This record gives sequence, C-alpha cells and structure tokens, in this order.
Amino acid sequence: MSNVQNKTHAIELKGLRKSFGKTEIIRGVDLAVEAGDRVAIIGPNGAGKSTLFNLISGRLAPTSGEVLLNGKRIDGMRPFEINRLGLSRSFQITNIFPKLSVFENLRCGVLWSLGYRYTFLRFLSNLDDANERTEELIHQVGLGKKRDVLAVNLTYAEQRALEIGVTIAGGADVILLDEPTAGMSKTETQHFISLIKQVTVGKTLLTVEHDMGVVFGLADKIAVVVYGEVIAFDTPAAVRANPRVQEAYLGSAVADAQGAGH
Amino acid sequence: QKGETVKVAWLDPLSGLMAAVGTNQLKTYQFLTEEFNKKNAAGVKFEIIGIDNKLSPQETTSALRSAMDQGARYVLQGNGSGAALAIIDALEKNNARNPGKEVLYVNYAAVDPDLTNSKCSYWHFRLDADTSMKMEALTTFMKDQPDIKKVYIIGQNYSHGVQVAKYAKENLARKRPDIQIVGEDLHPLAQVRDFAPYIAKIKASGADSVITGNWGSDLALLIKAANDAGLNNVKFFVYYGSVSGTPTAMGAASAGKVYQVAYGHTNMGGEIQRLGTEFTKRFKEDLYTQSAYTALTMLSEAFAKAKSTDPVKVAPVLEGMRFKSFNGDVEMRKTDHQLQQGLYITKWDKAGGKYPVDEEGTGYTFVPVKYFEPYVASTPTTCEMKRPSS
Amino acid sequence: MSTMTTSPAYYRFKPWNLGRIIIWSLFAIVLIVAPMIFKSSLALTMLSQMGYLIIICLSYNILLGQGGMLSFGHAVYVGLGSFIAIHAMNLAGKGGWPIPLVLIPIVGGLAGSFFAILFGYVTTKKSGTTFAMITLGIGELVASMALMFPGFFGGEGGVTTDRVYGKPFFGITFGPQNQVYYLIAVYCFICTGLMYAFTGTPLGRILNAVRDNPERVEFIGYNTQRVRYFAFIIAGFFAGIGGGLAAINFEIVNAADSLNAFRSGSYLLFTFLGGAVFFFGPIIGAVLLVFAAVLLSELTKAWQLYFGLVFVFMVMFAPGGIASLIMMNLRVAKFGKLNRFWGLYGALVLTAIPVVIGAAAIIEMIYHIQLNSALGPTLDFMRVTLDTSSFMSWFGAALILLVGLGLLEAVRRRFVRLWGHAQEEIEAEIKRREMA
Amino acid sequence: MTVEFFVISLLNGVSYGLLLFMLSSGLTLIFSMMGVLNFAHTSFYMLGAYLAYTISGVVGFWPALFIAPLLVGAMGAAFERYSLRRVHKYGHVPELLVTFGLSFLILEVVQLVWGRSTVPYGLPTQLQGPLFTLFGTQFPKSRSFIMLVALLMLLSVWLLLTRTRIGLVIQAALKHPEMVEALGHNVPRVFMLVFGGGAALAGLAGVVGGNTYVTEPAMAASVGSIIFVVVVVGGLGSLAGAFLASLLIGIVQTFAVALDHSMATGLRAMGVAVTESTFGYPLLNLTISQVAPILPYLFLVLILIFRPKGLLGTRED
Amino acid sequence: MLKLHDIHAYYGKSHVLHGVSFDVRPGEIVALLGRNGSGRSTTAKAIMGLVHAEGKLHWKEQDILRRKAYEIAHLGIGYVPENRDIFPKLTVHQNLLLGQKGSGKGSRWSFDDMYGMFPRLKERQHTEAGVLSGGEQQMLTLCRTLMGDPDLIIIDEPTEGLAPKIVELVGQYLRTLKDKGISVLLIEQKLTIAMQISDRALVMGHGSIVFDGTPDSLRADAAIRKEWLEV
Ligand SMILES: Nc1ncnc2c1ncn2[C@@H]1O[C@H](COP(=O)(O)OP(=O)(O)OP(=O)(O)O)[C@@H](O)[C@H]1O
Ligand SMILES: Nc1ncnc2c1ncn2[C@@H]1O[C@H](COP(=O)(O)OP(=O)(O)OP(=O)(O)O)[C@@H](O)[C@H]1O
Ligand SMILES: CC(C)C[C@H](N)C(=O)O
Ligand SMILES: [Mg+2]
Ligand SMILES: [Mg+2]
Repeated sequence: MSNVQNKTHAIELKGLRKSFGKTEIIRGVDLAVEAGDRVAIIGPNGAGKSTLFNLISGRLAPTSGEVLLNGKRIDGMRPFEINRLGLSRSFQITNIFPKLSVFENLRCGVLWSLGYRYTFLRFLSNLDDANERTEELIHQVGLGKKRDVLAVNLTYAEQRALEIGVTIAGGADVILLDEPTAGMSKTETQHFISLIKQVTVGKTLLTVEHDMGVVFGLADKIAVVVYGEVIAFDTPAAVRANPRVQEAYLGSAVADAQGAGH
Repeated sequence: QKGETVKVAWLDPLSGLMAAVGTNQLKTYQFLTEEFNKKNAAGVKFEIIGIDNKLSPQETTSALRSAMDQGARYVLQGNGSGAALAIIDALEKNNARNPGKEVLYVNYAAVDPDLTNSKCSYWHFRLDADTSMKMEALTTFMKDQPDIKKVYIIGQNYSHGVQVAKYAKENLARKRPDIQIVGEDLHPLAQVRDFAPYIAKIKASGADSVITGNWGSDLALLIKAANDAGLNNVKFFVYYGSVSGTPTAMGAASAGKVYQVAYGHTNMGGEIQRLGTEFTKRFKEDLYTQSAYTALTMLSEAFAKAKSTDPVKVAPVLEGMRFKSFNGDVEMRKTDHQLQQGLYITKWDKAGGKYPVDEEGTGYTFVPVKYFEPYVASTPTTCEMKRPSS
Repeated sequence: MSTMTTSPAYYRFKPWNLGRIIIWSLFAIVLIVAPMIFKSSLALTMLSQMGYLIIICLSYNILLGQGGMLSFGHAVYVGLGSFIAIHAMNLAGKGGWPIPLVLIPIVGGLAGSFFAILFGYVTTKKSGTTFAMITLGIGELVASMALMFPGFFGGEGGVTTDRVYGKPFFGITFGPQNQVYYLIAVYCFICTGLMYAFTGTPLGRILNAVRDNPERVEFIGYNTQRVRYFAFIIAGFFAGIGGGLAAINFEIVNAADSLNAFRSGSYLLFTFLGGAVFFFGPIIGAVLLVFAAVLLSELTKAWQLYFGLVFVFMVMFAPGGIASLIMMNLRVAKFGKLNRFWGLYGALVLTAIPVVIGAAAIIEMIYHIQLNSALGPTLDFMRVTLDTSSFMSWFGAALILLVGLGLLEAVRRRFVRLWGHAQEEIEAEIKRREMA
Repeated sequence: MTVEFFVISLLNGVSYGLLLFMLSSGLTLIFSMMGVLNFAHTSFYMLGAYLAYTISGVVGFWPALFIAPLLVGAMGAAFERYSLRRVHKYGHVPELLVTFGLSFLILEVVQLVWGRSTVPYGLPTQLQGPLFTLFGTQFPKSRSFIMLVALLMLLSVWLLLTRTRIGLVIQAALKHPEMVEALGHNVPRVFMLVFGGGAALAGLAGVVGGNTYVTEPAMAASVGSIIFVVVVVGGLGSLAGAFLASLLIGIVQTFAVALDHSMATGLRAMGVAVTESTFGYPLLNLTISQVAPILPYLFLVLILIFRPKGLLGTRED
Repeated sequence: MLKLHDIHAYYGKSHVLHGVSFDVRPGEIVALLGRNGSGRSTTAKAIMGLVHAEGKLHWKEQDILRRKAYEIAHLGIGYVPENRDIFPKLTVHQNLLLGQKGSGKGSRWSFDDMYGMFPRLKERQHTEAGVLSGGEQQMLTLCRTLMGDPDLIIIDEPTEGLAPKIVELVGQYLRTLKDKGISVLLIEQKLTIAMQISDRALVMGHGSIVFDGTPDSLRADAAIRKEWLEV
C-alpha cells in the first residue's frame, strides 16, 4: 500500500536480517536504491556485503525483513524466479560454465529472457534473435576473438569479463556485481570500469568493491556496510568525509586511494 | 547315423550367482559324454558345446542362436525356468519358421510346472520332476509322519518359491488336514544376508517342520542360521540339498534334520555311483545332476530307434518312450513330455556303511529313507500339445 | 547493433550441409548393408541388439554426458518400456488394441517417459552422489518388486509374445529376424537423429550448463531441477523405445534380465567406454557391449577376466573413452601430423599381438585346467594345440608374452615422445592462429 | 508379539546391524573421505575370507585373523598406488569405474584360485557353539565375535579420525591437493594408506564373516549394494552416522520380518473390502515381512529425498 | 638462505621462467614485483616444487630442486598461494590445524597468536571456511601457513580483496614476522605497500629478474618502473 504512494525503488531493503546459526551477520538493513542509480557497497571484510547480495538475489533467504524489487516482494523466492523479474548478479569467485565456449556461455544467459524456456522443439541455431543478441554481447565484453574458446581456457581477466557478460546477457535492469575487478591489474581494471559503465547504461547497478579507485570512478552513491549495518549511504564525497567511515573502513589508506583516483 | 557326431549345446550359467552350479553341471555333461561315447547304443558321438547364458533369458536366446550357427540341433538347459521358457518360446518360433532346422530342447532341471502345462511345447522334454511332483512325493512321505503337526513354509519370492508354497498347502490340506500351517514367508531372491529373524519367527510359531524350495545361499544360510540358533527339533524338507555349497553349509550340525526330495541320490549303487565316485576323484566335486545321465541315455536310445539324429524324427520317438535310466524304468509321458520316474526321500546323515558317498567331503550324505514309484508322484497335466502337422 | 558483423544466415541450421549429409548417409548405409555382410543368424541378432542398444546408450548419455547425472538405474526405464510394449503386443495380438507392430516401440517410449515422469520427480531433485544413490535405490526396489508381481512381470519366466500379428505391413510380417532388424535399424536411425538434434536445442544446451555449473544456471533464470527433470523424461522416452525394440527382438521380457542393477551398470560402463564426452561415443559403446556380452563369452570362458582387464586399462589410459581416442587422432590429422604416426601405430599393433597372444594363451590354459579338464589336457587355441600338462606350452606362451612386452614398451615410449611433440606443435600452431 | 520374541529379535537386529557396520566401515572410510565409490569393496571382503581360509589351513585361524587383513590391505594399497592414483585426476566417475573393473578381476582370480563353489571355511573351535541361551534360542559365539569386531572397528576408525589429521588431510586434498602438499603433508601416501586401510577393514570383515556365513564367489555381489545404503543413509563423512544407520537398518529389517501385515489387511481393518479383484491387489497384499530385505533401499530413497545429507552427515556430495 | 640460480620453469610444454636468479637472506623482506603474467607466481611455485623447474635451487645449503612439495615445506618454507586455496568444507580451526606440521609443539606460533592477530577468525573459528567472506579467507590462508612455523614465507598477493584498513594491518604483521627472524618473499601488485615494508625489491619481466635493489633505488629508477611496472 505504501508503494502506491511512494515512488517505487528499483531495490528496497526493509529491516533485513540474516543469521547463520547464532551469529547475526546482517543486522537490520534498510536501503532504497532508485532506478538508474549506480551504487557501490563498501565495508570491512566480513561486514556482510556479499551476504547482502546473496539475500537480494535469492541465494539465501533472509531471517526476517523484506526485499523489494521494483516494489514487488522477492524475499524467499528462488534465484531463477528473481532473475526472471529482471535482477541479475555476478560472483566474487568466477562462476561460469567451464566446458562451454564463450559464445555458448553467453547464449545460455540470453535464452530465458527471450522466451526460449525449456524448449526442445527448436534449434538454437535458428533462434535469430538469441544469436544476434549473443553476438552483440560478445563484442560488448570484448571477447570477439575468443568466440569458440572454452571458458576454462580463458585467462583470468577474460573469465571475469565473461562473468559480467553472462550476468548482463539476460537484459536484466538491476545488476549486482561482487568485486568485479578483483585480481586484475591496474590497466585491466581501468578498461573494465569503462566496460561496466558502458554495458549498464540506464540500469540500476550495485557493486561491491575494495578498490577505492573503482568505487569512486563508478558510483553515484556509496553505501557503507559495517558489521551487518549500513552506517552511511550518500554521495562519494560525503562518504569520504564521514569520520565513522574513515574509522571503520578506510583508515589512512584514504589518502592512497585518492592518490590512485583515475 | 553311425559314427556321426551330434552337437549338443549346453546353455547354462558359468558366471554370476549360479556359476558354481553351472560349472559343475557342464563338467558332469562333459564327463558323462566321454563315458557314453565309448558305448553308445546308436553309435553316435556326442559333442557338448558349453555356452554361458549368465542365467539370463535374453542371453539364452543369443546363446541359442550361436549354438544353432555352430550346428547344434539339441539344447540342454536346466537352471532357471525363465531361461527354459525363453528357449521353448524361441524354438517354437524357430522350428515353425525354419523347417529343416528344427532344434529340440532337453530340460534337465528347470522345474516350473507351467513348462509342461500351460506352456508345454512339442520340442521340450523335461527330465527332472517338476515342483508339483516333488511336492506330491514329499507330502505323501510327511503324511505318514505322525509327529509332524505344525508346518512352516518359507521360500524365495519368485515363481518357484510361490509354487512350492502353493502345492505344499494344497497337498497337505488334502492328505493331512490336521496339519497346521503355522506360518508362511516369502523373501526376495538372493537378498537376505541374515536369516536369524526368520528362524526366530519359525521358532515363535512353534513349527516342527519347515518346507522350503530355497536353493544356493538362500538355503545354505537358512540352515546355518537354524543350526546357530539351536533350532534342533525342527525338520527341514528341501528340494535342493545337494547343490554345490549346501552340503558344506549343513555339515554335521544338520545331521538328521534335513530331508530332500529328488529323483535320485548319491548312494544309488550301480553305474551311477561308480561314475559319481570317479567324478569326485577327478574334479573334487560331487556329481549331483544325475539327470544328465538320463538325458544322454534317452537321446542315444532315441537315435537308435529313430535311426536318425534329426530332431524331427527323434521327437516322435521320444514321445511316450520308455527306457531304463540309473533310477529305474522311466517313461517320457506323451501328453506333456514330462518324464515319469520314481522319487526318493533322503535324509542328511553320517556317511558310511551302505551309504558311503560323502558329499563335499563333509563326512555326511543323503541317506535314502523312502522310495516312491513313478505313479505316486505323477501329477495330471493340462497340456494341450500342439504337434506339427505333417 | 553496429557491432553486428555476421548475418543471421551464418547460424541458420542447414540440415543439408555436406559434412552432415556424408556422415548421416554413411550411418544409414552401414545400417542397411550390415546384415548383408554378416549373414549368420547370430550376427543378425547381434546387429539387432546393437541397434536398440545404440538408442539406449545414447539415451543414457543424455543423463551422463550431457547432464552430468550418474544414474545407476537406467535399466528401470528400458525394462519397464519393454514390459509395457510386450503387454501392448499381446493385447494387439488378441485383437484388443489395434496397434501395429511398427508403433510398439513408441508405446515403449511412452511407458519409459511415464515412469521417468513418476520416478524422475524425486530423483532429479538432487544431483551428484545423491542422485546416483537415489537411482541405485529405486533400481534395486523396482528390480526386487518385479519378481514379487508375477501378474504383470510374468515372474521368473517373464512375459512372452508373438510379434507376428495383425495384417502384414506391406507384406512384411516381422517374423523373420532380418525384417525385425530393419525395423530396429529404422528406429535406430531416427532416434539417433532426434537425440542429436536435441543437443542443439535450448533445453539441450542448458542441460550442459547444468552439468557444468548448476548454481549459476539458477541465476540466469532456469530452474535446474526442472531442466534435469525434463532431460530425464526425454532420456526415459528413448530408453523406453530401446526397451520396446528389445521386446520385439526377443519376444520375451523378463524381470530378472531387464530390470536388474547389472543391466543398469552395463549401460553406464559401456557408455563410458565408448566415450561420454562426445555424442557418438555411446554408439561405439553399444557396439562393444554386444560384442562383450554375446561374443566374448562364447569365444572364451575367461571373458570376465578379459573384460575386467580391458576395462581397468581403458579407464586408466583412455578416460575419455574410445571416442576421445578417435577425436585426438582426428585433431592430429587436422593439423596434418597423423602421417608420422602410421608406422608407429603399425609397430604398436605388431608388438601388441605377441603380448595378447602370450597372455591369452596362459589365461586360456589356466581356465582350461579349471573348467574343461574333463576334456583332457589339450586345448585348441587359435588353431594351435596347447597342452596344459606340458612345460613347453607354458614356457612358450610366457616367452612370447615377455618378448612382446619388451618390444611393446620400447615402441610405446617412442610413441609417447613423438605424440608429445606433435601435441606441442599443435598447441603452438593454435596460439599462432589465435594471434593472427 | 511376546516379550521373548521381542528380546530375541532385538538381539538379532543389533547383531545384524553390527554385521552391516563391519561390512561397511571400510567403505565409509574410503567413500566418505576420499569420495571414491569403491565398487570393489566387497571384493576385498571376499578376498579376506578366501585368504583367511587358506591361511588358517596352514597356521590356524587366529594368526590368519591378522595376516589376511594385512594382505588385503597391501593389495588395496597397491591398487591405489598403481591404478586409482592415475585415475584420480579425471574425477569420481572414472574412479568408480576402475574399481568396478577391479571387482571383475578379483572375482575371476578368486574363482581361478579357489574354484567356483563354496569352500569349507569353518569356524575355529573357540568360536563354535552358543555363547548363551535365551528363552531356548541359542546365541552363537561366532555372531558375538562379529559384534565385537564391529565395535573394535568403530573404535579404531574413530580414533584414527579424531586423533589424527588424516581425515582432514584427505578432505582438504580432494579440493586442493597441491596446497595440502605445500603445507607439508605427503598426500599420495595418505591416500594410499587410507585406501589400504579401508581394504584391510573389508578383509577383516571377510575373515570373520566368511566362516560365520558362507565363503563363495557370490558373497561379494550379495552384499554389494546394501553397504552403500548404510554409508549413504548414515551420511557421507560420518562414521557415527554409518554406525547408527547400520543398527537402524538391522533392527528395522529384523522386526519387519515379523510383521505379516499388508496394506490389504490394514484396509480390511478399516472396513474397506479388499479382494483379489481390487485394483493393485498384488501390491496391497504384499506383507511387510515379504519386503523386509528390500526395506533398506526404500529407506535410502526416502532419506535422500527428505534429508539428503543422511542421518548424521555433514555434506551432500 | 634461499638461492635461485638460472631457474627455468615450464607449464607442460610452455616455457614460463627464463632463468631467474636471486636470493633471500635471513630476516629479510623481499618484494617481488612485476606485471600480470610476468611469472611471479610461477617463481613461487617453482620454489615450492609445484611446477617443473630446471636450474639451481638451494635452501639452507641444501639442493631442493625437484624435491616434493611436502619435503620442501618440512624444510621450513611456507607458501601462501594467490588464489587462497582454503579448504571450504573444513572449519576455520581445522584449516589452521592442517597448517601445523606434526604436533605443532615447539612452533613459534599458536592458535592464540593467530586469533590474536585476526580476532575476526576467532569469532568464526567453527564456521566452514567456504562461507567466509573473501577477506576472511585471505587472513585464514596467511595464518594457516604461519602455523607450519616456516623460516621463509612466500606470500602471493596477500592484500587482494582486503579492505584498505586490513591491508595496512597485513603490512604491519609482515614487519612483525621479520622481527621474529622470518624471511618474507612478498609478491605484490600494490606498489605502495610493498615499497613501504620491504628491505629489497625485485622486478620481474618476461620470466626473468630485471631489477634487484632497495625500494629507494627503485623509486628513483623511473625507467625501470616505467618499462616493467607501470602502464
Ligand atoms: N553460509 C554461511 N554460514 C555461516 N556464516 C556465513 C555464511 N555466509 C557468510 N557467513 C559469514 O558472514 C560474514 C559476512 O560475509 P560476507 O561474505 O558477506 O562478507 P563481505 O562483506 O562480502 O566481505 P569481503 O569483503 O571480505 O568479501 C562473514 O563473517 C562470513 O563468515
Ligand atoms: N597453469 C598454467 N598453465 C599454463 N600456463 C600458465 C599457467 N599458469 C600461468 N601460466 C602462464 O605463465 C605466465 C606467468 O604466470 P604467473 O602466474 O607466474 O604470473 P604472475 O606474475 O604471477 O601474474 P599474476 O599477476 O597474474 O598473478 C603467464 O603467461 C601465464 O599465462
Ligand atoms: C538347479 C536349481 C538350483 C535351480 C532350479 N532348477 C530352479 O529352477 O530354480
Ligand atoms: Mg564478499
Ligand atoms: Mg600471480
């Protein structure tokens, strides 16, 4: 009912909590992300950033609280149901289909959204729209040359790119990326940020990152998660200036990160 | 036909659950053909082609094809009525579809009564007594044992075990209505590792006798468990006490408690006993498939009578043929091709004296306690034999 | 959109491209002429068995190779397909249902998929070891229960039928074995085609994805359980067709035979031996299965020993199955390097012969002592008479074996080295092409 | 059900359960730690029995009780060293298949050496006869001995797992073998020892099982799948689970034998008329006692559906 | 203490290290820098006996080339791999337990030291390591290797995925190790931290060492930095 009056948010978390056994990891998170925003989530290790992603994407069910996607409750739904509602995520640890080629990996990501569900009465090769979309994607993520290479045989950076590719393939308009640039060199990271920017134009984006360069380069807003709570949610400048954030997360490295700003 | 070599295919398991039995039987046939080839009435030589059918009806049909390719026109088989049925079925079709290439089947041990009743076939001849006949003899014996009052029936849950139970109940009801069936159990074939619960149940039921059609480890383990639990005053009436492995399992502990019904036993005297002893000496195993002797005798005499080894000519001769086998005068009943022969009740006991042939080196043997003339065990048939119209 | 470089026509499925036409025509020709070359009645049954086993092994591979599901209970669907098919034949024979024989395999297929729908609902909820164990349990249950319901399963004897019923189909009665063979061959061809087509459909591809990484599949919109379930049903359908054909072929179906764990095991074994990674692997597997089951046991009493040996060595040295050996060589050939191996292959074969002969002679003599001693000490081994009581026979066999082993090892070492070189060159070549 | 029958059945159930545990403890070790579905496990069991038969003929049963398992263990270790290890890197299915092949080989070799029929492997005099008599039913010493051995196995495997890091090393090595080596553990040797140990346990089970029951070539196949049931129902990675599952299966199965009830009798009791013409009569008429020996499989399926980790398991795959 | 001379290493048939020579002295922190793919991780693996290597490799006067990894570990070299390789199904505590060699007696490090260093790990000690956060896993790997009481510890990109504050912490701990007389071979991407704490810096390029000197001299040598480190 409240949704009718309020403007619907792309993602809205209300009083979200999650415990594993006795330990409460997420301790009441309220967060509303407007459609089209790019939000970075930062916080110390083990603060619960990935867990938050898991709760939103359906990998885990919250202990209590609500998750809303475009105003619709999605907590407790299975990952594929949430995905069908237009939310897609990538993983901190690369999570693709190792024995399929780059092209097939991406095409798998495309299929459902184009309505080719469990069909076994049509040939993939005849699904023009799927193939066109895949072809487009493959160039977007810069893997055109590796079209028929099996995913296992890609280099780490290429796998990360593929990971992003599979994530955006379904055309979801809410995208969650978990440490997309981890393990990449500076050059690769820079290239990657522009890639992410480019493929998420007009979409709602949530990323988890430790690399302050990336965070400040990518985000319109930053949410700081500490010990399972959001202690700040504001513009980059405001967050950087926030003493609690400095205390809890940035330490003296702020200077470093600023220096490394791109 | 003199000097001719007749190829006889033997299709039975040499691997799997019944490998030991099959191997023993193949040796029996090889050993006996050697004997028969020396003094064959028809002057022909037998050649046994042993093929492993893995106890599987499907493999049996393939094996049959291969046997026919090798020129065999006689088939021997005995283990498992499933395979028997497969052969009958295949031969019915083959013999109808390929005149001039008819094949004849001698069944030496598959005992499902259906094979000579609803499923009887002109090309099939059975030498063992079927389940109903053995039960006829067995219950006739039990009828005269006044101390039998409570009977427990246990069997493998497949056609053989079910039939044993069925005939046991029918026969006892007819011959000794006062006998109580205090329990009946069917257990899955070759699945039970521990028979103690069954023994406990038998004991609790107060039974004084157990009837079982079990064979192989299902029998060995059953009797072992009974011995272990000290079930001393219960008699076991069994079908397959001599089959490889069972005597070893029974050993001394079962002495005096196990009765077997069969068309023969190891202490028959005469040629069969001599051959048995020689067999044991040569192979360190017992010759218990004595119907092999009957099979070879029957074929030899039929060849001689038919003056041919062509199954088409031999089959009519076999119908109703009377001949003498190791266990006396027998007749291949014309109506259903079931051999009519006398049956023996034997008891597991110490070997020696008149009955010296110990089984599997246990020092024990099946001692004959009663002989029944063929007519006693004879059971009616419902067979409507379809003979090829010639 | 500007990045689009290839036109849609590039992907279009062109059923009539040259390579496909050649391969499928060859397959058809082999199916057609095989019985003209191998004429004995045993050969004909073997060919018939191969025909439906190809379907069964391919259907098994939908689970194993394409879906990563290790099933120990595939015989359930084949066997139940057989039973329903045979009951349908009996009904049709009695004039109950007017189903022509040519459609009986479809009945089997429907039965197979019906039971796959029934049991698959629980089995496919899980994957990995859990899946394997559930199928093992269900397999054992169905097999044991079958013996307890003689009404439907015909008890020990099974259910028999006569496939010659109804009006002849264009003068074909399906009495003679070779007519049945051609029926099987037609089904084999069509089913192989269909299953191949399946690999190119969305469901088929997602099934591969589920095999590789089930978790991720959930995040691209698919319900993995559903994917496995559908694949399971499709596999059940083809398994049932295979079962129906088996019923027609044997005209008898038997629970002990067609439902037991051993049967399921052999589908697994031979699918794997043929090569689960490639579509055509199971076809090779099925052919081998028939050879192993029918021929090997007739050639030698030691078939289980040979079987075990071959199996252990195959898994150890060619874990991708025979198909992978073929593909490896094709790859070498594609890079034009196969020529240098012909000589070595020849040498391998030549040196393997004495090893095999020597070993087999010894094994056969041992078995002879155990199984055929009733026939005297001599045996016929490849037209040579061996005498188990003579030292010379043993010594000779051992000598041949040892000499062969020595030579074989020498050749093998050389082969391994050269093969390594060739692979290196190929890798380099691939890198170079990628750069270009 | 009388008290008498109840007590005896309980005893039978427990002792059968312990027999199952004895058969499967080695498999638990290998399967739940190394993830290898060792299809040759019961072949090692059979080898143990045959070797003990031969050895006890020469030096007597008691020495054989130690020698035979050691021999079987050595064979297991050798198999791991020369065959399984090569296959390990290809994954679990090939591992399983190679043990499958091995089971064929062992069976054939056993038949070649000892023949195809039962061998007269008997109990030593110390184990013959009853240990005690309860309500007129004897409880044999041999069965008690099996129970004792099973408990000793439980104890020793438990000590092995809790007092040493072997279990951890193996589990870790399944994931990152190189890392475990880099931490200073000799991974190949640990694998070899565990596989050999599992085989030795199977061998020991054979030594005592072979003479209590029968020693024949079919003995391996006959216990083939039931022991997988025990391990899986108990829960992968859980020794206690396997123990619990063995006892549970043993007891349930034993008592099930006593129950001559069927769905038909149940329905009749509820006043539903069930006759031979009722649909599904053969199924309805099947008594619990008739299906008792296959109940474990039902158990397996149900457990896996409702609790895939097994009774006390910690992991699913 | 550790001496590499003309080490060549191969992945299967591909030649990755083309003659690497350097040494590490007792109680020294040596940073091994270089671009992605320059062969730093391979060098670490070569020392640990995890890849096929040729050349001369000595540790405490012993030839350790071609020794098995577990033998090398027992001789006192600890290795923290770049992709963490935690054992996901084991608990944190069990992971640490596996780091110990033998009974762990006489080791410089105890569980309490580790938990003191990263209290977060103590909180999570009975949790399966697989569900730890990325950063926690990184801490765990480091501690696991320390439990084996090495005299030289090779750390491959320890700060990856760590929050900036923790990165500083790790830097401090590496200094502590040095104070306890343990040598460190630090493979790092983040120049700043590496330059801060190391005594010596090595730069690797195309499978061999192209610079060997103090951090200060590296800072001064813009040419080297430009060619081998920066973009
Ligand atoms: N399934 C689980 N069971 C128990 N604890 C868990 C589980 N999943 C996560 N945790 C715990 O929750 C805490 C938060 O983990 P999470 O992965 O969300 O951290 P994070 O903020 O992403 O940290 P990092 O930046 O290091 O990746 C960690 O302490 C982790 O151990
Ligand atoms: N397992 C492998 N098989 C084949 N080549 C490999 C393998 N691992 C690394 N390489 C190659 O070896 C070279 C050196 O790799 P290495 O991992 O040592 O680099 P690095 O300096 O540690 O870089 P990074 O920053 O990516 O960790 C690279 O070209 C890489 O592609
Ligand atoms: C030989 C016997 C043990 C088998 C028996 N003839 C049967 O049909 O089951
Ligand atoms: Mg995280
Ligand atoms: Mg690296």
